[in-house]
Amino acid sequence: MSSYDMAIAIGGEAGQGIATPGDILARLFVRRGLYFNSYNAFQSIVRGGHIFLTLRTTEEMKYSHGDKIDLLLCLNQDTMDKHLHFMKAGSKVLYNSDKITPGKAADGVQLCGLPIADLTGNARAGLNQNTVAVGAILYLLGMEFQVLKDSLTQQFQRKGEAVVNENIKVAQAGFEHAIKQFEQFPDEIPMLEKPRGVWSGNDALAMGGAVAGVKFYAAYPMSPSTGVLHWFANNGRNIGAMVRQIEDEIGVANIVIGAAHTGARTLSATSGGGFALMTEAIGAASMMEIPTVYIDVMRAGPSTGVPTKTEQGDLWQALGASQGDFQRFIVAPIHAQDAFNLMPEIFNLTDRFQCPGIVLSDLLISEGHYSVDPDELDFFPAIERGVTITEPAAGNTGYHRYKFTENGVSPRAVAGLEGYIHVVATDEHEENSGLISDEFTNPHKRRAMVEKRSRKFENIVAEIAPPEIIGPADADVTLIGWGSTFAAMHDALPLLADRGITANFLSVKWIVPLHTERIAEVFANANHTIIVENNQSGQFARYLRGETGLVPDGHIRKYDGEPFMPHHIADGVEENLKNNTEQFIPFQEIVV
Amino acid sequence: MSSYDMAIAIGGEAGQGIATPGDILARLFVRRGLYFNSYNAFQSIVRGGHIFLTLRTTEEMKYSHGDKIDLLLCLNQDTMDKHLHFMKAGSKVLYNSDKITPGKAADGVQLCGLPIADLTGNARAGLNQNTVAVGAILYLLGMEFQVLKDSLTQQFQRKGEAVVNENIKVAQAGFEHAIKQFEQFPDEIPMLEKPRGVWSGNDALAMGGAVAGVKFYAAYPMSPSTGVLHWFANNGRNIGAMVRQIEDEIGVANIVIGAAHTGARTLSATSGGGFALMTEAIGAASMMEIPTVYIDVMRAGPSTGVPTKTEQGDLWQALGASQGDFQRFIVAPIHAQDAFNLMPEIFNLTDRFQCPGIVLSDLLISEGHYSVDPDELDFFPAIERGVTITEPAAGNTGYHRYKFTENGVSPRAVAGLEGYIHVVATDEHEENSGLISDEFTNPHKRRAMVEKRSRKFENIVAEIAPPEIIGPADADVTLIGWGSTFAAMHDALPLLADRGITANFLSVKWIVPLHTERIAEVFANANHTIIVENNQSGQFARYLRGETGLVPDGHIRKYDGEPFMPHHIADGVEENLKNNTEQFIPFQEIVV
Amino acid sequence: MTTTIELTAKDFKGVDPDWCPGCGHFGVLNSIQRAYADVGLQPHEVVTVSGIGCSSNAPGYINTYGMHTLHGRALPFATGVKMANHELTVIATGGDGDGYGIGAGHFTHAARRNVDITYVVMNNQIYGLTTGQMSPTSRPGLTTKSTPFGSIEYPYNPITAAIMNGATYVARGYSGDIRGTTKLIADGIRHKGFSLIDIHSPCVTFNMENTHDFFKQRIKKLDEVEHDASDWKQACDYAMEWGDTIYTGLFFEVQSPSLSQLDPILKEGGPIAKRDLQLTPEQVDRLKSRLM
Amino acid sequence: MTTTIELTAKDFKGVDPDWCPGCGHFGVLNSIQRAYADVGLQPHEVVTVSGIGCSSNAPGYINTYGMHTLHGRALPFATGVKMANHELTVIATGGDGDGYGIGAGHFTHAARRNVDITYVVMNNQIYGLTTGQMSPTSRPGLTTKSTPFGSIEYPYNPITAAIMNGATYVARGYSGDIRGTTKLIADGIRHKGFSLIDIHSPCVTFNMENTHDFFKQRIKKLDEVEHDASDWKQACDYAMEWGDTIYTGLFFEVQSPSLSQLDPILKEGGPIAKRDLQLTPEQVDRLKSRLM
Ligand SMILES: Cc1ncc(C[n+]2csc(CCOP(=O)(O)OP(=O)(O)O)c2C)c(N)n1
Ligand SMILES: Cc1ncc(C[n+]2csc(CCOP(=O)(O)OP(=O)(O)O)c2C)c(N)n1
Ligand code: SF4
Ligand code: SF4
Ligand SMILES: [Mg+2]
Ligand SMILES: [Mg+2]
Repeated sequence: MSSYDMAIAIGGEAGQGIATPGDILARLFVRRGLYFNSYNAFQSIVRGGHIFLTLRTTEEMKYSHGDKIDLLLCLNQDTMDKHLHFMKAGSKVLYNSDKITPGKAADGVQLCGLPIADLTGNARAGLNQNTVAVGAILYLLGMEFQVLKDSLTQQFQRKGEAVVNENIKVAQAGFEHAIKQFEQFPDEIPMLEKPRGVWSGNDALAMGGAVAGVKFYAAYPMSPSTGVLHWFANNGRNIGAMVRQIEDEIGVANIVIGAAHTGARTLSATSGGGFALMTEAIGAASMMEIPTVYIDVMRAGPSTGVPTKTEQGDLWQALGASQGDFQRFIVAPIHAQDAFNLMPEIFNLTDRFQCPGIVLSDLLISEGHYSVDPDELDFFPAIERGVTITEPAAGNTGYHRYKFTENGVSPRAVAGLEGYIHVVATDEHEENSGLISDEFTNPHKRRAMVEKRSRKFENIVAEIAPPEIIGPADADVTLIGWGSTFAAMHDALPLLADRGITANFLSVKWIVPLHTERIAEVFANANHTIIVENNQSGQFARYLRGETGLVPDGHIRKYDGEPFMPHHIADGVEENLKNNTEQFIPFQEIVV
Repeated sequence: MSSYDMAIAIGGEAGQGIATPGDILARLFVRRGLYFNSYNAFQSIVRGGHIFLTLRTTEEMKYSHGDKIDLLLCLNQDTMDKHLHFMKAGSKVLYNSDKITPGKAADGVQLCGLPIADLTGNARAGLNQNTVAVGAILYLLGMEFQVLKDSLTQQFQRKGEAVVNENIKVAQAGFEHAIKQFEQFPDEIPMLEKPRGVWSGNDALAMGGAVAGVKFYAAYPMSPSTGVLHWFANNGRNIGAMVRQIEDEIGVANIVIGAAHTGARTLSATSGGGFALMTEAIGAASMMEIPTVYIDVMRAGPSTGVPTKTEQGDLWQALGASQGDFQRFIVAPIHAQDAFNLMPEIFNLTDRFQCPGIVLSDLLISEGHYSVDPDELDFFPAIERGVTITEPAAGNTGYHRYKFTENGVSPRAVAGLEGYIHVVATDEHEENSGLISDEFTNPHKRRAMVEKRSRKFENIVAEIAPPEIIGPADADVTLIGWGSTFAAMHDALPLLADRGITANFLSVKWIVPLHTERIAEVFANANHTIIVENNQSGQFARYLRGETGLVPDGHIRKYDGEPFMPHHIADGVEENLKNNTEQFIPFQEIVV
Repeated sequence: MTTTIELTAKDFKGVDPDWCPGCGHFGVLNSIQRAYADVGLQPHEVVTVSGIGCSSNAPGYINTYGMHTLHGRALPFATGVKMANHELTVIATGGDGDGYGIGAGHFTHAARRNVDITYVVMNNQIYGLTTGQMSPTSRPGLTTKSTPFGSIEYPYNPITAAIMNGATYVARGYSGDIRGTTKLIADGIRHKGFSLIDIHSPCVTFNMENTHDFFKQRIKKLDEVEHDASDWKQACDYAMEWGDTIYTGLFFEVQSPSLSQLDPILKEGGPIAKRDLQLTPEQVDRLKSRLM
Repeated sequence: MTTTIELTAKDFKGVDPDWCPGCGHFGVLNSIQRAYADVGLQPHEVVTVSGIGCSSNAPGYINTYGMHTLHGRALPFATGVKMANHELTVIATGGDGDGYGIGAGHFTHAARRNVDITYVVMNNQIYGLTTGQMSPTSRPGLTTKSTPFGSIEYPYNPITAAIMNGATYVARGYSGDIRGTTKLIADGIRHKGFSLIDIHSPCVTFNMENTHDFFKQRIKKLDEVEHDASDWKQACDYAMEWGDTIYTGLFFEVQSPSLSQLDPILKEGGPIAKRDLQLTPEQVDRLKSRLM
């Protein structure tokens, strides 16, 4: 039958320590070599509120947190009340039976009450309920207790033996209670050969930057991008990189250009509001022809919006960042590992074509956690710096920073080298950096310099790989998305197949340059096209039409702050094929 | 024959007092009731450099500075050397023959040397050469000396009788020298009944704001928008408006929202770089649903670019201003009087639909000077504030700021009223302003609030007049432009007619909302379509295609910092019709 | 129209805060509400303006007009409100990151212009809402998520900076001292001109150094020492002390005309916001004559 | 590789300035070039960074590496250069609008962090390049294009602000005094840490009050009075004086570690900018092990 696929949800409030059981379970899964991903639904509040963490572990690679919950752990009454209705036959619900009253469950749902006080001898019951529950879950999943014991030992060893023992004791109580009272899941949890690790999308972005050679990271904290700052703060010393928290995003956006001008590879990350403040600098980097990379981890907007919720709402902001026409790359990674891979690629491109790069991640990718096999990662990617000059020269080299060349790329000397003294300027300039805006504004020189810069991007699309269609050829439906919707589209294919609809999909990651020919080809070969995106106005659909004239047969959009679940897409496809609706907005069933 | 059309160019360097003869001539023309416009080509430097001021006066309304120069006044050798080649048969060139050596002129060009030292008795010859020249020009144009006498008296009366007399004396010397030595232009300069006034595009924007009720103007200086600040600084006291220069554009963009929240109509203006810094606030205004208007006077970019040169390069910046999907108007006035008219219109719209408005002017419109008939201006336009509440109410009104309504517009109470206490928030919120981002992030409430706001713009296109096509129906060619290209397109029609090509044109001013149906109709009825715009990447063409799928048969673009002259467009049309080129970039003949 | 009943702090309560239990900001909120009552304000006459941060959530928790705006921008928004309707009482609330980090430029210039705003900063020496990074007031060595090995930056002193920037009322409070803080805020509201009340308001979740205990052990009131609040040098001396003793109280006060008192446009005609939008025929005639 | 010949100011000349004849900035430019020579710098070892403004055009006029960046952002750019390659000498140049107006936040924080940059501000108390509007240092009453009836704002005092923000070398010059200004700049370059040299540099076109004559009549050197540059109070007293006497010279200097001295990442491995981009196998192993 189908391969192993288990989703566990943990609900409670901020401060109830949801992360710990989540982390323990994640580690247990990936050590078995299983795939893993998690999505955390939470609020912009430090304590209280409602948190709902979904952990999914699978035998085959899955990218989304899926459509079902097999096991729900309720850390408070609220979780029980809000989510019990979502549980289907064959699923199980764990809860502290001392404090939480179960509601009416659907047929076939096993309600697993844990008498925490009894099981723990009342010792700090509140804090320990999570550990008891993890013990019980372990049994339900069919794992041996030993692995949990090891894991708890590792987790708590810093706090001393007493704490370790205490935790093992209560976990064991949970495990044994489960043996006695609950039924295991029928599917055996696989044990694969090779263990995996865990990272978040922000870790992937940061580590991708690190292997690309980032030696200067600057940021101002902003959710959901702050994980990148934290990664660099923790790992900067290991990789020999400077990490600076700056007074605001304007400072950040400009300091990375200054640092890059000396030859360092530099990076920063922010979210939409901070990115808005950075735009002026992005235009400046392009005009001065200094490469650096800006990450915008999108969250639900507009304005402050919903800081802890996801959206793909900043595409047009990235396209419209700063005044005038200028060169910059824009890429939207489609999942965490893709984010890691794209970082060296965009750094090489920005170095070779001497302009800034923008990476559009989103909360879904960045704050999600995923299994990862380090052996699949290239930690020593090729470093291509194009015509960057980093060695001094003796005497007068007659160097002109903005020399006219056939492909528009002028050799770039970094600051501080003997023999290459020059000025970089945000005013329009001549080959020798003389200002065209001053004294004599020569329209012919101005035009020539605009054209020099624009030549850099004339054949730029050849520099990137075209997007690949995934799924069967000649499908009933072709889905087109960009960035993070990859996950839900990928996982929707089998659902659609179950419903008798063959589907394939295209996930576009490079926004600029856009592989218009490949996309047009895909449209031409498709029987029915639907654009899927996580925003209200169809930002990608409008951009794509502007660049290609292509209009899909339907749209599936979501803008309630939550990401797509695969069945949202399957439902939308069905509705659209039935011609019920040109634009489908799925209903979000899980409300936190 | 054709009606009166005279173009005078004055060239020299900054600090040589080019403005004064320009102003005197402008006043003389408009007092005769003639139409007038001027374009000043200059550099980002306070003294020195090269300035080239073109003044055009016509009997029929013309919008551009035209294609020819009838009279060239050279204030230095540089002007002579650079521009003599541009002069055609029948034209005249004036210069100080003591200092300037004329070059080789084309046949039929009259070289009119002024022996300034002789004529002025050497008295402060340098300073007076301009006045001598104006005297001579007066004769050449066929005007009586008396009008110049009056004008000089008015101009210099603050400086005392001696200065007045001195100026009159040297002007008269110039006039009389011309009588003796030079030939008058054959066309008689008309004298119409009703005198006109003069304003700049920035004056028009500012005055449009003033009649719309702007009582709070804030800005940070930035060329070419600073004229709006200067207008308000000079006129604020008259109209009872506060004017504040703020520490930066971020402060400006936010202070106007704060002031608007009390019920005032508020305005600010900047250029591209400053606008980049304002974008975060624009998203905030839309989220809080507070109306205010931001003017971006575009200049040649990217980045600092060419501060004294024109371009239509910020369209995508305006479209992409700030993160997320939100409501805002974007309008690009097509000429100065249009700018004046649009200000009350956009203020009414932003009040009625409770969101910010963006006005995209450019250096060409804003810094150009134009004749104006005050009687054609509506100084008492209708003020429509929609459901703005400005009167207090007793007791508990149960007021909710973001109440769900059918059209998405919720009654807006301004701050300080009894009975309507509420919070405005940039976080996503409920009807009662409670934060959806906090404590409970309810996706259904979030979605409902996004949809409430978006409903405001569902039928918004009905609120604006569709763009009108100008010129003969069923023309060979239909030009499509936006904003300031109106002038050159308008004035290119007769040139094209002379070349045997019938043309009409559509100038789009409303960018958001865009009148897609009308534009599609125009394309459908056109024999051949060409989009004309003053930027490199075809910002409007790309946007239009995205919104409508429409692709023109050709493009005419210019991005050398100088505006289109009508013949640039005529040439482009010809080339395009001959199928020589899909995209035509005119050569800029006048180089300053 | 305006009914003037004596109000109490309760009348200024908005929705319940969702701060962490024990957060210092509760005390500040309480003090603000009391100060409003003590000064005798009516809720609709007050606009409470904030940026973004835990501290900046305050406007929602207060029953006055509120603007919950952008991170770092409370002062420009507040200045706009005040200038357009100078009859309103305008309070800006925020955090140390909001006000002294990203907002440092606005803080400098609002103080310099002596805008009549009362600025209440809940200084917890950390970025709370973003879950604990270094702030401009973090002390050297503080370990935070962005400085896991300890901060290496010299901290910003808001008191001395405010004095030098031109603020005309400069005080420091401690959120645990509600009575003292209430008085400082109330006097700040009464003061004409820019007043800063910087309040040490511990973040119990992310700043493990500058805790309630830390301050309780160190706080000393300026009332208890001899201090002349018109003497900026003495004020700076006391403000710079950061060891066993940390002073709270009014450091500096001076009277000089505020921006709304200085701008001639406000001398007559009432608040900008209430003026007729349509120009008068006389105004239009003057505009027209300038064109000709 | 590096050839060390004694250079003179001439060796630091770039293209000719296009400032108005008589502009104060000529004197400052001259002083900067002399200071570079006096300190014994080689052109390629120096990066001169500016924002936008008449004053900010300086990098083009100087024969060193130059960055002519964005209005108000000279200090973030300069900080980036310095941090990424701390072997370079980094000078930021700019105007009063650039540095104290739009740039006030960066100025505050660069000073606080004691970044080893020499910041030369050509203070003409006006916005020159935009043809004459009020600046943060404009004195009350100054008529400008944006204040045709006279400014009503209190001016910013960069000297006292810099001292309070944490700058460790704070001086004022007058552009007419090239010898004095050269020394102040040269000493500022030699100083380790953030140094401000605020230089009164008259705009002869738009500021008709603060002219060369104005300063010539009033300038008095701190050398001529008894002043202890380690005494911030005295420094502030002298800096606040603005009447018949205006002081120039070194107001304040103190030694404390600069940001590049404090950041452990620079303790070994040389400048960030020169490090290998590719990680070492050991570094990668540590990263990998963190994943597992
Ligand atoms: C432009 C922008 N940058 C960053 C953020 C993220 N952000 C929200 S609150 C905050 C800091 C809050 O610190 P503080 O002002 O000290 O308030 P506290 O939470 O400590 O009370 C930051 C950086 C944002 N909302 N907007
Ligand atoms: C973001 C931005 N805002 C405004 C401007 C316009 N601008 C250019 S220079 C300048 C002021 C220059 O004044 P200052 O820094 O004092 O230098 P000065 O010209 O007086 O030497 C301004 C406002 C700009 N270039 N960028
Ligand atoms: S995180 Fe800190 S500042 Fe924020 S509410 Fe909790 S204790 Fe208060
Ligand atoms: S405008 Fe003023 S600051 Fe600018 S160059 Fe001229 S004199 Fe100097
Ligand atoms: Mg804080
Ligand atoms: Mg200046």
